[in-house]
Amino acid sequence: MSAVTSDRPSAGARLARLGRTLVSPRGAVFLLLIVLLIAIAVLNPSFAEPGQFIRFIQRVAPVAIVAIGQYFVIVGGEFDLSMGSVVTAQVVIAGNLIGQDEAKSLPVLLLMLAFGAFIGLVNGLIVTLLKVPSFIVTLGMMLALLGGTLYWTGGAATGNPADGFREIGRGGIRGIPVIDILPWSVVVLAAVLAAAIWFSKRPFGRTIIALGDNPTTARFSGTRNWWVKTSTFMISSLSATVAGVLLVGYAGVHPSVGRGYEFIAITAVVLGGVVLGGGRGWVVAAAAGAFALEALFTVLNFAGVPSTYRDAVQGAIIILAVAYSATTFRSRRRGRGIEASSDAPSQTSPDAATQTSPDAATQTSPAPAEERDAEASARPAPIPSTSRADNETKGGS
Amino acid sequence: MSTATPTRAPRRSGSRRRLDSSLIVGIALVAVIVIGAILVASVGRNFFSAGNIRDILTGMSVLGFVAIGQTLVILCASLDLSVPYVVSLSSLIAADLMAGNPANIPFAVLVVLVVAALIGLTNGLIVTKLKVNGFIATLGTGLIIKGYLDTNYKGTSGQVPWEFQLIGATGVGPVPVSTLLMLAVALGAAFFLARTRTGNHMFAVGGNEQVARLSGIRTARPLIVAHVLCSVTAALAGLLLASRLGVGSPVVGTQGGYDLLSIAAVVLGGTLLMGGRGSIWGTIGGVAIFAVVDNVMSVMQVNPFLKDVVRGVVIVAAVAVYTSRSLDRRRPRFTAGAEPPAAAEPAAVDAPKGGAA
Amino acid sequence: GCTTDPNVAAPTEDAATEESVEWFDQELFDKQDAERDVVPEGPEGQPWLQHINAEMVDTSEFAAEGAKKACFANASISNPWRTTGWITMNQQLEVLQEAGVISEMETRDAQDSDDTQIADIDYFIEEGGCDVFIISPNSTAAMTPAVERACDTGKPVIVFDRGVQTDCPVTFIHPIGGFAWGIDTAEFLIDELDEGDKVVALRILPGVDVLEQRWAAAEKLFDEAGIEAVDYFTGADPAEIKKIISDELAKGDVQGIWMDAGDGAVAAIEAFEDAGVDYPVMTGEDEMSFLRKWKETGLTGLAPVYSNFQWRTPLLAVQKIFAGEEVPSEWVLPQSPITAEEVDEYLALNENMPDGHYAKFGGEDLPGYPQVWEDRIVP
Amino acid sequence: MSGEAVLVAEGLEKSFFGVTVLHGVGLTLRAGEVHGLVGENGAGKSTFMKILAGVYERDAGTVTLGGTEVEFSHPVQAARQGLATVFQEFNLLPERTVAQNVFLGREPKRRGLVDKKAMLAETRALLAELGIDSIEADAPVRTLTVAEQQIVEIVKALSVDARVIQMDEPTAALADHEVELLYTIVRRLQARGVAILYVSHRLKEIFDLCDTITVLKDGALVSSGPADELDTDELVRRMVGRPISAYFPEAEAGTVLGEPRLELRGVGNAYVDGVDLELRAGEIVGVAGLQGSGRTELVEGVFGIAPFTRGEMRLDGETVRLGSARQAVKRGLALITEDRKAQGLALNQSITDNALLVIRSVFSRRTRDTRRELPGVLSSLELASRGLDQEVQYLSGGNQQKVVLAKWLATKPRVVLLDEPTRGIDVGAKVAVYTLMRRLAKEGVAILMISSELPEVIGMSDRIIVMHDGRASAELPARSDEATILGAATGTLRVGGEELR
Ligand SMILES: Nc1ncnc2c1ncn2[C@@H]1O[C@H](COP(=O)(O)OP(=O)(O)OP(=O)(O)O)[C@@H](O)[C@H]1O
Ligand SMILES: Nc1ncnc2c1ncn2[C@@H]1O[C@H](COP(=O)(O)OP(=O)(O)OP(=O)(O)O)[C@@H](O)[C@H]1O
Ligand SMILES: [Mg+2]
Ligand SMILES: [Mg+2]
Repeated sequence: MSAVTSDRPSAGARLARLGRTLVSPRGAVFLLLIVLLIAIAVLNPSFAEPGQFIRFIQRVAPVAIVAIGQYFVIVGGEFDLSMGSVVTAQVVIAGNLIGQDEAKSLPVLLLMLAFGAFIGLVNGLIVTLLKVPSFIVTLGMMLALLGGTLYWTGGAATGNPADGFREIGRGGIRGIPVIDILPWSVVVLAAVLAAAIWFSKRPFGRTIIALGDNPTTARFSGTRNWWVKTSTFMISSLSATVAGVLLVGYAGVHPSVGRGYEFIAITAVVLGGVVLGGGRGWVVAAAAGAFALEALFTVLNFAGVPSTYRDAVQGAIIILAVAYSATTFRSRRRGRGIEASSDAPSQTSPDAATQTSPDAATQTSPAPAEERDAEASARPAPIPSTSRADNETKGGS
Repeated sequence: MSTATPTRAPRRSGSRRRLDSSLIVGIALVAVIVIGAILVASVGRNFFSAGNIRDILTGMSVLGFVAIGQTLVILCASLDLSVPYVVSLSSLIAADLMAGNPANIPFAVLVVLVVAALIGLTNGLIVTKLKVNGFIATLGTGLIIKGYLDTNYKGTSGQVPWEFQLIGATGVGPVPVSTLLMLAVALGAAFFLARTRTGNHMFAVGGNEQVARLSGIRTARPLIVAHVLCSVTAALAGLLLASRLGVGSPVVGTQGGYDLLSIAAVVLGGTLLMGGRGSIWGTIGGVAIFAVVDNVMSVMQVNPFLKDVVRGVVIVAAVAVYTSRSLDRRRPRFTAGAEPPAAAEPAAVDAPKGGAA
Repeated sequence: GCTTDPNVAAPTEDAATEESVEWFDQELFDKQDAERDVVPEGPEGQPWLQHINAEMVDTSEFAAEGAKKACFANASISNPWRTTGWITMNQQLEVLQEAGVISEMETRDAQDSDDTQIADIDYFIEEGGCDVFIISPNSTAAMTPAVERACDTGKPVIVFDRGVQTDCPVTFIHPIGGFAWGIDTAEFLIDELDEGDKVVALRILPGVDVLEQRWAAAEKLFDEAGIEAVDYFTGADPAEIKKIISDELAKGDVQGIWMDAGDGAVAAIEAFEDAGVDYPVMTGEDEMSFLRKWKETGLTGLAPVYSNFQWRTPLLAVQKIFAGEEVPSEWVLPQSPITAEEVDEYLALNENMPDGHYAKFGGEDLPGYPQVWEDRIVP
Repeated sequence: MSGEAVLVAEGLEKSFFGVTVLHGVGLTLRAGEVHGLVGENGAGKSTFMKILAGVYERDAGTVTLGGTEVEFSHPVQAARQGLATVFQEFNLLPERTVAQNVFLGREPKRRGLVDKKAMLAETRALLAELGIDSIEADAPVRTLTVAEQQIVEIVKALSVDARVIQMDEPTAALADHEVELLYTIVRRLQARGVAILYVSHRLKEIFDLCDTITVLKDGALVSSGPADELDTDELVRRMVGRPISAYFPEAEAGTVLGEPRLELRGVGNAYVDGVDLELRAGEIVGVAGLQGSGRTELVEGVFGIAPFTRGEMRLDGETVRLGSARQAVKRGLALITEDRKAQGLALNQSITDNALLVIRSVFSRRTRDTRRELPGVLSSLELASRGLDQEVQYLSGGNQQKVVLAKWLATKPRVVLLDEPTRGIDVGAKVAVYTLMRRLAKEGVAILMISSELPEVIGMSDRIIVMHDGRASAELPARSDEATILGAATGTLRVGGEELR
């Protein structure tokens, strides 16, 4: 933590605060995004032109929307690995059912939304009622849905849907001054993001985070955990559906559209500082994570990095970014813990591996050592819904 | 009164234990085999013929290796998504170094294992020291290896000498040597878990890190060792594949989908995805279930697209069976309508005044 | 006791060590270059029975009466080209079953996995009761030992599409090949473009020989002609393709598009539309989506063909083999691109076919035409 | 009667975050002695033990063990030198066997391998030595009862062959006959010359077992001397040291008993059975009982978390069946759970988010209004925080409890179930909670309060229900004395009180 003191002039202090936010785990993704965007603009100045930039946003829109959906699942403490398959299925449904008949656009769109919601419902109910880990449920769904889609279509696209339908992902409002065209995708993304921000501030949205943080507390507080959690899966499947609508316009129908989106989305969400295991995260940062990831691909492209190297660079950056926020989180929390007391007790030796931290002794009971636990829970949650599952079932309902 | 200590306790705990994971997996496996055998018979084939058994066992070997390592990592409440790339890389290093010359076999195997161990060490250090969630850490290292493979290899490469190919092609009766090797490694891993301290501590670290730490365990170590061993077993899978293919292949790991399938097999084998409970033999059972299901579907000539649907359903359904029966940890005191426990003997209430014995 | 599989033979020569590092192979390049201009032998109008520069082998040793059981080890049906072929193959099978040539065909699908396919072949050898093996290898080198084991059973073995590094199969059926594709497409683009123009090559994935050879040939020719070519792997994902092209267009002009398979060609074209720039000169494939878009946009294009009708040939070869007729030991099928003049014809012929259908699928005379292909009924 | 001094602690000091919880406490432990350490909740007993065991670092003072001065940095280190501790909380891995837990972290090795046989044999020997035949050494701990788990904790401590064993409320979770078993264990250890430091809130145990008694109060040493110099009254006087009435506020003027709000008629589920209860508006009913007696389960049953399967439950005279907490909340019930961190709070969320949790998930339409009222409610509870967006994990225990209370007050409940509402919070906060309870009662809220602290039950309740082994064993009037309550709680007193004394 750098030596920013509070007795600076106010402008400096404000700048410092912005700087601190950017280097904090919560803001790190924005810093990363800014750096990457600058890098792109340096490598290819035309990118900075509004017209080009809006195209970039258009392209990121589906990924960002998927990441927004995944955000709700992850912040609620679960995983959704089936999103990619949902995208594929929706793309194929659009192609097959709409065909060249524009009049079918609306009914099929409604059908797609219903189908998306249904998949989410199935995922959610199996996770909540049968208590199967979401990793497994959605992995099974991923296999089954993709297989089913391919079976249905005989392994190939029947054809692209009518142009009117594809306009959503492909077209835009033309003749806008500076940017020339405002793609519908960008509008949809803005709407989805706005809705997501609004929703996550709503009581229901806040409940999702609380549930992800501690499902037992949520249940004891009268939350319908099964429904809240299920709804996160429905949100993610619906967002995959929206992404599918955009992609079928942007790219057209193909069984490989959407493949791998689940991992991209999870990566984006984690880059956005959202903690796997739930309870912590900001939806805007998750969307920013998607932008950062796409910007990263673009940088690698403009920098002429051979396409085969890109995965490697991507892997390294993901690890570093997450390690950065994981370690700053720790040091920040440590700082706070000491801050909290005017007269900090001399800590036991910092070698945590051999030493017991005081909280270790009190963790199973509500003994008085509350403050110390801050550090204990700063350990990254192992994997989704670990320790929590126990709490969840303890009540024995 | 000490005589009042319930004698029913041991019986109860005994019967509870008997229902536990490995056994359930075993029952599921037997059920799958029975159903499979009937289905296979319905198309006029013999499920238990030597060729079919060999097919199933061969199908188990490679995934088995990977899943053994994955079990260790999951026991520690981490994950390894980099295994497919380690598998591919190992097959390539092996085939390239052997270059068709049997004299190179020991050296090649050694290099493969060392490289894999280093990858595992990296994974383990990233997870424990950089505090990156295992999911992301291994996704990242997997991508890095993938980048290396795509850049440096164009298609299959190297040549595995005939002597080494024998490992993949020899059998004892219907049992392929590769399966025996896999089972030997499973035995080794089970032994490791049961009989070494690090193995024992894996359960502790995955089960409750705080308790582990309070008991004086260096919690990073078991986790790192698990990652190393996981990469090493993935490398063994790569060696086996090199032996079967006769060449190294940069895509053989991804072709097998070993990352997600191994995780699914581990969970199918009754190991908790959140760590702390599980067994190698359960995992082998999970792998066997997959192999049998795949075999039956192949014999039945199920449409390949539908195969994935069946796999997906089997994974979820099987895990649902396990989880639904291990939820309530709290023991009921009263069963509906049962006799209430007799109130304790009204012992003489002496005035709260007494001395030491 | 120990049962070393007698079929695993020590390799006679271990030359193949460094073979895969570079895909370009001058000899093969020259051979395929020449084959492009050869007029194929065989029945007129039935390209799936035609062959180029064939060296016929005697199969009288296999001549036998009665319906035979065929065992088919398929690599996968995981892309539209393979599914189309698989549908055609099954319709061909129906014909031969009716004719009493084949009793049944047992199929195992390896789902793109070498390891699975090896196990599939071994299963057939031991349990299949097969009279003939048909193998569409998932990869060349890795499948060689397994194919050799199949040969060692003494039953006829037919390999198609991708080859293996052994000549033990009775016949190896394939269209001319990747280098021919590369030459056809590159020559077309070089003709249409000027020196210094830029071609973006959209490739599906690395490491598949059929695809790698296409690019190896094209890259060499572009190089010689002074055409600037950059290549990308797209995973056949149209969204990826669109991103790549938009980035390329953001960097500068692109005059040509080269594809190693037709999947996603439409997305590539649309990227130009979206950017509001002129259509490129373009090579795709005979996939209907590309032909339709080509026609619709009127761009300058060529649809190279990796003859899908080759999926019929193995079954017809079975018929010939059991009849004791000669077959080519290497059965090179014709492979000629669809040119601008022919587009309309193929569009008309395949009018109701889905986008993922291949124009030169060659199943017009089979039962079920056109319904089965239109509905894509995958067995 | 006692041997040489094995452990001498002198002048131990400890403060947490500026609050001194131990002021120069010392005591001497002799071989073969059972040394009772008593004091009120929060007096510093556990802290004292943890310092000896090396869990906490001391601020000042010295400890000599067997003549040499020691300062441990880890309980394992202490154990190796012969000082073992049975902590107040379980430190067991439920999925592992008894033997594996007993030897966790120091598994016996033979030729580099864990010697399973030796581990099992030694565990069995330890169990046999203690005369325990109900626990199998190779049974997973998960399958054991709480009492058996407690025994495993003790065995774990014994397995190091300690000269000194500290036990922090080892009987807290034990039923009567199991306590008897513990007595046997303690006496055997004593006979072997082991020195035992024994903490318990059950004074009978202290007098039954201990040779010496040390009393702590507010972190300071009150007295330390032979047990036979004390009797119960004197001990309690030393522990409490002040009149209890000053501690518990009187009912507010104008509090009236209203109609029955909550009535239970022979309700039961898997954990409790045949409980009858009537709770009126404006009334505070205390629920006493030993740990594991089913008090928590009773309120969880009322609250729909572990729904009753038998009997009848009425709210405001209307028969209801509550199948989830949500239904309970909608009916005007509130449950302040005993385990704040696991069940009451979302630790990573802000004070506001926690306080609004119930409103948001059940009465979402009232969110806006509630949010406006929130600062007022929190300040009336005297919440000390650095702002309402502070994450609750950084709050002190008492303040966390206030957030939990605020969360439930926001729902304007009609029946409030309080499960150990003052557990682990300091005196000031306790009084705030008591005052709040009185205020609620005056407003006509019906209150059911579970507490393990008898003074609290006695000081606050209008009526006292005592639970024993899943049943309500007695209903006692206000101001019943501790002995009566304990008698009912330990099952030595039947309903009606006929067997008392
Ligand atoms: N880790 C800690 N951080 C801050 N305060 C603490 C910590 N541990 C204990 N305290 C405080 O120290 C005081 C003594 O606590 P301690 O646990 O020793 O009490 P106790 O006598 O064991 O009580 P009980 O009978 O409830 O177990 C309490 O006021 C408690 O709030
Ligand atoms: N029959 C039983 N067998 C084993 N464990 C039980 C049984 N009944 C309850 N328990 C366990 O005992 C512990 C305390 O039980 P419960 O919550 O019912 O008691 P309580 O009276 O509320 O005590 P406290 O709140 O003081 O712990 C819990 O961990 C519970 O799971
Ligand atoms: Mg205590
Ligand atoms: Mg309780």
